[in-house]
Formats: sequence, structure tokens, C-alpha cells
Amino acid sequence: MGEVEFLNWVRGSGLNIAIAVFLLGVILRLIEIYSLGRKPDLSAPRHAAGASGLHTVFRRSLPPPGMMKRSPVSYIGGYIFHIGLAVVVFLFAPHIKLIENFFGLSWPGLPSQVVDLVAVITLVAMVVVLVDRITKPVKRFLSTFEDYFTWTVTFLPVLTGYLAVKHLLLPYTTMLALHILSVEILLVVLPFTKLFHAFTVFGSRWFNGHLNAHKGVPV
Amino acid sequence: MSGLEGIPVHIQSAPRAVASGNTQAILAELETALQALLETGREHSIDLRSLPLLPGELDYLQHTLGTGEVRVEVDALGKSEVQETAFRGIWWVTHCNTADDVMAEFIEVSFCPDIIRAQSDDVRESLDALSVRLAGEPVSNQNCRGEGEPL
Amino acid sequence: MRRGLSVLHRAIHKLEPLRRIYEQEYTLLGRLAKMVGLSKPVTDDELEEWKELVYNSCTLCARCSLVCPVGNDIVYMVRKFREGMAVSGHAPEGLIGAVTRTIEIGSPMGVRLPAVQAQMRHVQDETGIEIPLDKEGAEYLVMLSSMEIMNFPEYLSAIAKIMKQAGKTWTLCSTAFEATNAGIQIGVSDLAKVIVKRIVDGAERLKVKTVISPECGHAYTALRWDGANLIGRPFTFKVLHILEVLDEFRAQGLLKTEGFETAKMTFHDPCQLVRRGGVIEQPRNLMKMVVKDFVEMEDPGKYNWCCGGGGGVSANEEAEQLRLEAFKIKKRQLENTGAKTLVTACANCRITLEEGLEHNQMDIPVVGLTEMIAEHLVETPSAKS
Amino acid sequence: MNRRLTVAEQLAKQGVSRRAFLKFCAAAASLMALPPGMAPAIAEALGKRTRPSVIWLSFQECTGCTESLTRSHTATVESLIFDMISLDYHHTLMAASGEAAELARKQAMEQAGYLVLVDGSIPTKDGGIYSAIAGVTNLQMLKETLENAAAVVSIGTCAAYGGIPKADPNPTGAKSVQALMDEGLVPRKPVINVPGCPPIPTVITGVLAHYLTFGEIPELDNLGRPTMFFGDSIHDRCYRRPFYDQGKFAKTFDDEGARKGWCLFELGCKGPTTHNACATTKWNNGTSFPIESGHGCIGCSEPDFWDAGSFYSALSMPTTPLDLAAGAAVAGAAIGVGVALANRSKKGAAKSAHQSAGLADLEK
Repeated sequence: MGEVEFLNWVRGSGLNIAIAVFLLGVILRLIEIYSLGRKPDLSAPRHAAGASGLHTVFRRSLPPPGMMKRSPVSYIGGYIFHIGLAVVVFLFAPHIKLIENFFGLSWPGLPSQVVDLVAVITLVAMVVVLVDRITKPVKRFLSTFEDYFTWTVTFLPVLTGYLAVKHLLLPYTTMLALHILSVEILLVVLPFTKLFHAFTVFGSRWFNGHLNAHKGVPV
Repeated sequence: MSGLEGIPVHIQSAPRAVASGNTQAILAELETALQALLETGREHSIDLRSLPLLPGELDYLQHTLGTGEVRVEVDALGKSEVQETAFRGIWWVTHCNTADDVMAEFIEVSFCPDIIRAQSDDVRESLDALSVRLAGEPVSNQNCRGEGEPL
Repeated sequence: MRRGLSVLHRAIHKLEPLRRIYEQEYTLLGRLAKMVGLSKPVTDDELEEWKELVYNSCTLCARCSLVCPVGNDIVYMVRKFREGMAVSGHAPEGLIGAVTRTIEIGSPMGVRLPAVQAQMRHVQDETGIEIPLDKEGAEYLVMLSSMEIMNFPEYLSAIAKIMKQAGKTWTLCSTAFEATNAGIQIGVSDLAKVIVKRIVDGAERLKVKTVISPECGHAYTALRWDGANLIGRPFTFKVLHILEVLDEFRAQGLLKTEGFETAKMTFHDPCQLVRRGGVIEQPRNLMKMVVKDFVEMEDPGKYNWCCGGGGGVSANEEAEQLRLEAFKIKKRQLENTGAKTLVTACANCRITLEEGLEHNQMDIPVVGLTEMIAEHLVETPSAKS
Repeated sequence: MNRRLTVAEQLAKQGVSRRAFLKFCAAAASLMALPPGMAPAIAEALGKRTRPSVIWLSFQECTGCTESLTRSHTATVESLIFDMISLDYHHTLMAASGEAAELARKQAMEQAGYLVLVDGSIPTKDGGIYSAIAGVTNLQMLKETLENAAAVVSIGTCAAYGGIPKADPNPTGAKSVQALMDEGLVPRKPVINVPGCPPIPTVITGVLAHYLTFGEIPELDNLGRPTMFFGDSIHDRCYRRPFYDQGKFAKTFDDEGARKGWCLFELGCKGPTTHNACATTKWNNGTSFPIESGHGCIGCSEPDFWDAGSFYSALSMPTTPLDLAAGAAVAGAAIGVGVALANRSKKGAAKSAHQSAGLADLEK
């Protein structure tokens, strides 16, 4: 298969399959998780300001007091690469075009030089958190194959995307195809690994906040 | 083909010369080439066809270089025009075919572009032809057509 | 098993077997993997290995649940995990003993009614205030923890004085005086239900409006938040922590104090009271009534660090090393405040803190907030008579 | 057949002066995308080279490539090059027809070392019966003709990569020259691919000029294309590239952005993945190229460009409709509900099987 045929495949059948697996997985997992349900709390509720599921959804996006100092790499590195991923995924014009194709929604993108810079920062942040994971005994102990695997499938789309735009290492067409392929791998893997937190994070924050709000604790 | 020039094409908003940086780069290249010509006598030429010029950039370049004192028209396999620019030693050379389509366009840096100079082979042949002429023999060389001679 | 805090003691790692059970039993891929024999079953040996992590190294303090960016309610899961651990025979001896004594005798420390009655007489003699027992229709049913009965009798006298000043009717209950619930700590809901049921029955028999949980964090959450869910219906009475009652009295002007403590003091928030209980502002209001030089620790309120003895750890001898290791955080917090006296509102915290301070040769007294308030009550003529 | 003249001799015979020859070489250098300083080297090489015999085979094609090459009737530098070669067979252009034409091909093939130009792809399905000339299938003719050829130039995307005849579903089993060689169906010879639909005329002649001048295959990329013309992508050489970098895109063909000449990426321009010389050589004697005229590149010089989705859908968009998505979503929901029910019954069973735990259970 030549590079253009490869590109055509990842833009055609490959994408079709990946999106299908992704949708199937996401819907299955969401039903599987949320259908387990929780029993209603029979204890008399207590109300407190700032205590609700929604409050917690937002509050957990900020580091609790003292935690930034305790694990700066996790927090700062984590912020940078999460925000960086969001910028690269949602504010790069070709990506917006793709989203528009799926959902009909469109918004202005950022200049490609800015996206390039953000991509580099994201890659660096991801490498830093990986090195931190490997060098800190606690984190290394807690890390499983899945952690390294999910890191890799998240890292590759950014890396290949950057290399493609910058015409590095391989011809653009091949790199673009590899980029799309890496995203497809990410899509297929996402629902069945810890990456699914992209979908459950707000749900679990909400549950946690909601359960504690019943006790009047703004967690 | 030649009809294309007849189509009135208006470039509404000619992008500025700095838009691609091409023109600045060309001017800088010419500066270096002029210096080299003075110091070592090395000639230089730039093929304008090989550059991805923005619409309007060629005009800008032409405008910037201006026109100088010498303008030579060569008639060899179609017309060629050699125009000295306001910067002496920098020549704008345009080669056309017999239908006046532009085949190639160069900016040359030299004391005198080669295309103007008579070539020694041609001179040698001319010498032979002239000698033959003086000896009263018929002309056989088509390169130097004598008046009234058949092609 | 005698070692310091290690990488093993990370909250999320404690749940590894539980995670696998969830995956194998309740997810499609896990079920499929189990069907074709690809998954690693959870074995008894493994659970035994995890005992240290699930019991010895967890005080159910819930700080992990508070700081997890993803919002995982880790302590909820540890609590669930203990359900399985306990009934499969992997609970620590100390806790089994405490539960057994609570179920069989009525109190984790083996305190029986006569001991309580002796304590009542002692307080009556000391304060001259009658301590009511089984008084039907009283507004408040006051619960105790065995720690208070055995180690901190001042608590009961403090209650007597405060109630008298506030002019409220109250009573103790002969069938339900012990508030602590070791069933929750060991993780057996069926047993926790038995213990809670005693209190519910007692409160309903005496037709009280409010049951007052003593200065014991786990007792409070067991009754206040788990109780109704354990018995499967809402309570017919209110449950309040003693500090909530005191703060209500304060707000209503029923709690009058005089004089101030001069020493620099700080307050240790019991986890079950703040993070797990929602009693956050009340102790601060009360502290300010009687303490001039009150300093907060770093990470006060819901962010506070555990004393190290919650979740049944104080009843578990195996966990002593870890508990003392964990106390280092408390020690650092305490030293940073420069406080001369440590105030708290949980008998279990109090014991753990005292032991920790003694182990570190720190000469800082630990005081119960209720008692401290009681010491500053405006002496009324009637109280003397 | 008398001795073949060198190119220089041929030109001299036509009355071309050295000065004109020099001009020709300068133009040829420009044409071949060589540095202007190479003109003397070209002159020297042309002094030695003889006119090679050329056989042009047209297979499954639309004659667009031939059109592209021949649409300029006037004498250009390209036509001079054709004067330099001996085009012995081209069934569209040659005067001879029928058996005489085929005879010309056979005669040209007698002297080894000729150059074969191919436009059009070659059908292979059902024995290649879908295209035949004079009763000979294209496959058979190519096989015969390549036998003693020095090299083959695949002109146009059909010959180079299969092109439109090979587009999905490829009913004739069309294949490119290179693919046939790779499968051993025709003799293996050096191949130069000059793709494009059609290729730029000056690129065709530039490649031929290079071969004729230097007698060797120019440097090729991994798709067999001469890097001197196909080395850069349209995107890299596009004058609208700065707008891409600034994130300024035309959204429709008549919006503000389109009028301002912004990047056409979102309108489906395939410039980033297309390698060709359009952006520099341009079309119609350097007049303009598609992007300059306001239309995105359709990627015609790349393999399978016809199957790369709509010409008007951006490169980042899928090439085929995502027809599995709806089914997958329904399947996901169905399986999810299935697992949910199974979980619920498992929980119910566990609940009803639950025996109240007592103290005895703690000691095991």
C-alpha cells in the first residue's frame, strides 16, 4: 500500500471502524457504569453553601490547598498537557473542520504557529509527567502497563501531528496518515481504558460532590 | 496561447512585496552577486520561473530595479530582450519563442550578458563564410544569411 | 508487616482487588475475560495480604476522596471493600474484638450499664446535678462513647452543667448509652445495623426529639449518616453532634461563658466531624467564645489531616507502627502553630493524639472542647444549689 | 538508417546559431528546473547526444495528456525538443494508420535503446480484453514494446498510478506500468513517473529534456517521480501558504476570505499531500495554476486521488461516509442495556442469597 492509499484508508474505512468502535464502547460503558445506580440516602440532609454535585465538578479542577506544593509536577504538568491537548484538538483549523463535518459546529481556530507551540509544550509536559512517573518510586509502583499504554496512545497523535505539520522525519502524506491512524487507535482504546475518564470525570466528581453535599460538606 | 495576454486581468489587491519575503530575498541575493562580480568577476543569474512569486511580486521587483541605459533585442529562435536595470550590472533578461510566449525569465548579474556577445564558434563560421564569399563561391552556411540568398 | 509508610500505602492501590472484582463481575470486557479465563481471580491469600492496606493503613479519613482530581470517592470504596474483607475473615483481631464486645456486651471497651451508673453517681456527687436515666419525653437523649465513660468522665459533668444552664430536659438511656459503632469500622453493615438499632429503639422508646452524639467522630457519622440507611427508613428524631447542640445554644443565647483561656490553642478537626460529618464552623464559633489566642492549623476544616487513629485503627494493635508514622504529619502541623494546648472534639482522636504526643515526648495537653466550654460556664446560683 | 545526428547537429542543421543554442540551453535549464548556471553543461551534453527513437503508447486514457502536451501549436522550446527526438509511433498524432502504423512501431522497436512513453493505465482483468489496439491488448503491446526499451516514462496519473480507470471499483482491473512490472507481467525497465491529470506540459518536456540531455534517469522520489518537479508539495510552494499559517481560511468560494485570497484548505485543497510543480511552473505558459484561480488543488498527481473523498472536503475530513456509526451506537446501547440487566440480576441474586452476617463470620 502506497502512502496515499494508506492515507485514503485511514480517512475512509479506518476512520469508519474507529468511530464505530468508539461510539459502541462509549455508549456501552456509560450505560454499564451508570446503570449500577446508587441507593437513595435516607438520612436527613444538611444544606451548606457551596456544597453540590455541580460545585464539585468545578472545584476539583483547581488544586486543593497545599497540594500544588506537594506534587507540583503532577499538577502543573497535568494542567499543561490537558489544556494543551484541548487547544491542539479543538483550536487547530483542520480539526475544527472535522468537528464541523460531524456536528455542524464550527468556531475560529488559532494560527498554526500558536498551535505548533502549544503542541511542543504539550509534548514536553507529557514527557515530564512520564519521567516523573518513572523516577518517583510511589508513582512507578502504582503504574501498570495500562498507564504506559494510555500515555503512549495519547502522546502519539500529538507527536505525529506535530511532525506532519512540520514536515519532519517522514513525508507529510505518510505522517498525516500515521497521525490519523494514531488518533484512530486512541479512539478505539479510549472507552476500554482509564482514558474513559474523559467521559466519566465529571460524572464521578458530581456523584462525589452530591453525596457529600447531602452531609453539608462542600468537597 | 498568445491570446492569453489579451485577456484583461486585474489584480485587485496586489499583496505587499513583503508578504512572502521573496522579493527581499532576491534583492539581497543580487547585492551579494554584485559584490562577487566586482571582486572575482563571477557572473550570476536567477531563474524567476523557479520562484513561487506572489501575484504582483514580479511587478514590484521590476519596479524596484527600474530601467537603465541599455536595452538590447536579440532575435534568435524568437525574440529575447535584455534590459539593463537602474542598477548597472544587473540585467533583466526575457527569452521568448517565435510566438512571443515567454519561455524563460532571468535576472543576470554580469558586465555584459552572454546572449549579447557573439559566440566564437559563430564568429569562426562567419569568418569562413565571409572568406568563401570573398572567393566568389556560393554561400552554403545558413547561419549567416546573405541578402537575397535562399534559405 | 512492621514497617513504615511505603509506596504500598497509596489510597488507590488499596482498592486493587476490589477494582478487579468490579471489573470481572460488572463490566462486559471483564465478564468476557473471566469467561475465557483471562482474568486473575481474587484469592483469600491476596485478601489476607491486603488486610494491612485496607485496615491498618486506612483510617477512613477521606482526605483522598477530597483531593482526587477525578472525583473518585475512594473512602467509599474502601468502606465497601471492608464489607467483603470482614465476612471473609480478613479483619484484624483488635477490631473483631471491639465488634464482638459491642454486640455481646454493649460497648467496644466492654463497658456495661453498672459502670455507666457508677459514673453517673460520681458526676452527681461532684456537680450536684441529677443525671437523668430513661426519662421519657426528654428533649435530648445524650449518648456516650466508652472512651468517655472510661477515660474522660469530665464529659458527662460538662453535659450536665451545660444542659442545666440552657434549661433543657435530657436523659441517658439504659439500653442505649454507647454511641460508637465498631460495625461500621470493621465494615459489616449487618452488625452495624444491630448497634444502631439499639439507639433507634432507645430514642423511640423514650420519645426524645433529638439524639446527641458524643465527642466521637465515628459515632456521629454512624448514627447521623449511616443510621437511617442501615435500618432502611428515615429516623423519627434528629441526630446532632454535641458541638452542633452547643453552637445552637450559643446562637440562642443559652450558652453563657465567662473568662478566657490564656494559652495559645489550636483545634484538631476530627475527620468524621468535618470532612465526613459537615460540622465545620461550629467548633470555631465555640473556640472563639473561650479562647483568646486561637490559631488555626494549616489545612484546617475539611482539609485537616487525620490524627491517625480513625477507622478502627486505634483498636487495632497491628496498626500501631503505621499510626505513629502517620502522626508525624499531625506533629508537624502542631509544631507549626506553636500552640500550647490542643483542643479537639472526638474522644478517639483525643486518645490517639495523647499517645502520639507522649511517644514524641511533646508536652502538650489535649482537651475536649465540650469540657473546656463547661469550665467557662457562667456559674448561676441554681447550679450551685 | 543513416547515423543519427546529435541534438546540437540537428539544431545547427536547422540554422540555429550558437547564440540561439545558448538561449535554448538557458530556457532548457529553466524548464528542467536546473540552476541557470547549468546551461553550459546542457550545451555540452546536447553536443554529444543523438536523437533517440521514441514510441508513445496510449492505453486506457482520455488523451488529455497528449492534449496537454500538444495544445500549444507554435514552436516552443518544447517543440524543439520534439524535433530533437524521433517520435516514431503515437497513434493519435501520427499520420499513418492501421497496419502501417503498427509497422512503424515494429520498425522502431528493431533498434534497441528506444524510449517508451505511456499514457493511460493498462486493464488486466479478463485477460486485459477491455482495451486493445489493432487486436492486441494493451498488456500484450506494453509487454512487447518494453522488451528492448531503454526506459519508460509513464505520462499522466493513469500510467503512473492507475488513475481514474483504477478508481474504485476498478471494473477493468486497471494497473499502472510500475505495478505491472512489480507483478512481473511486463519486463522490468527503469520507470520515470510524470503524474498529473494531465501533467503540466513543461514538466513532461522538462523530464524528457533531462533524459535526452543527460541520458540518464533523474533523481526520483519514492513514487518514481523526478524530484526536480515533484520534490515539494503544492502547499509548501503555494503563495497562499502564509494564510494557512495565520489560520485564515476561505469558507466558501465567494466569501470575504475567498476574495482576499485566503487559504483554500477548508474548501478541500489537497495541496498539503500533493507533490507537483503547479505552484512554481504554473499552467498556460506560466499564467496561473488552480489555487491562483481560486480553486483548491485536487491532488491529481498522487495515487488514488479519485478515491480521496470529495474534492471539496478538507483533508482532515473522512473520505467515506461513516456508515457504521449509527449501527455501532445502537449496538453499544443494546449491549449496554444487556450488561445492565445482567448486572442488575446479579445484584438481585446476591441480595437474596445474602445471609445476615454475624460475629461468627468474622473468624474464619
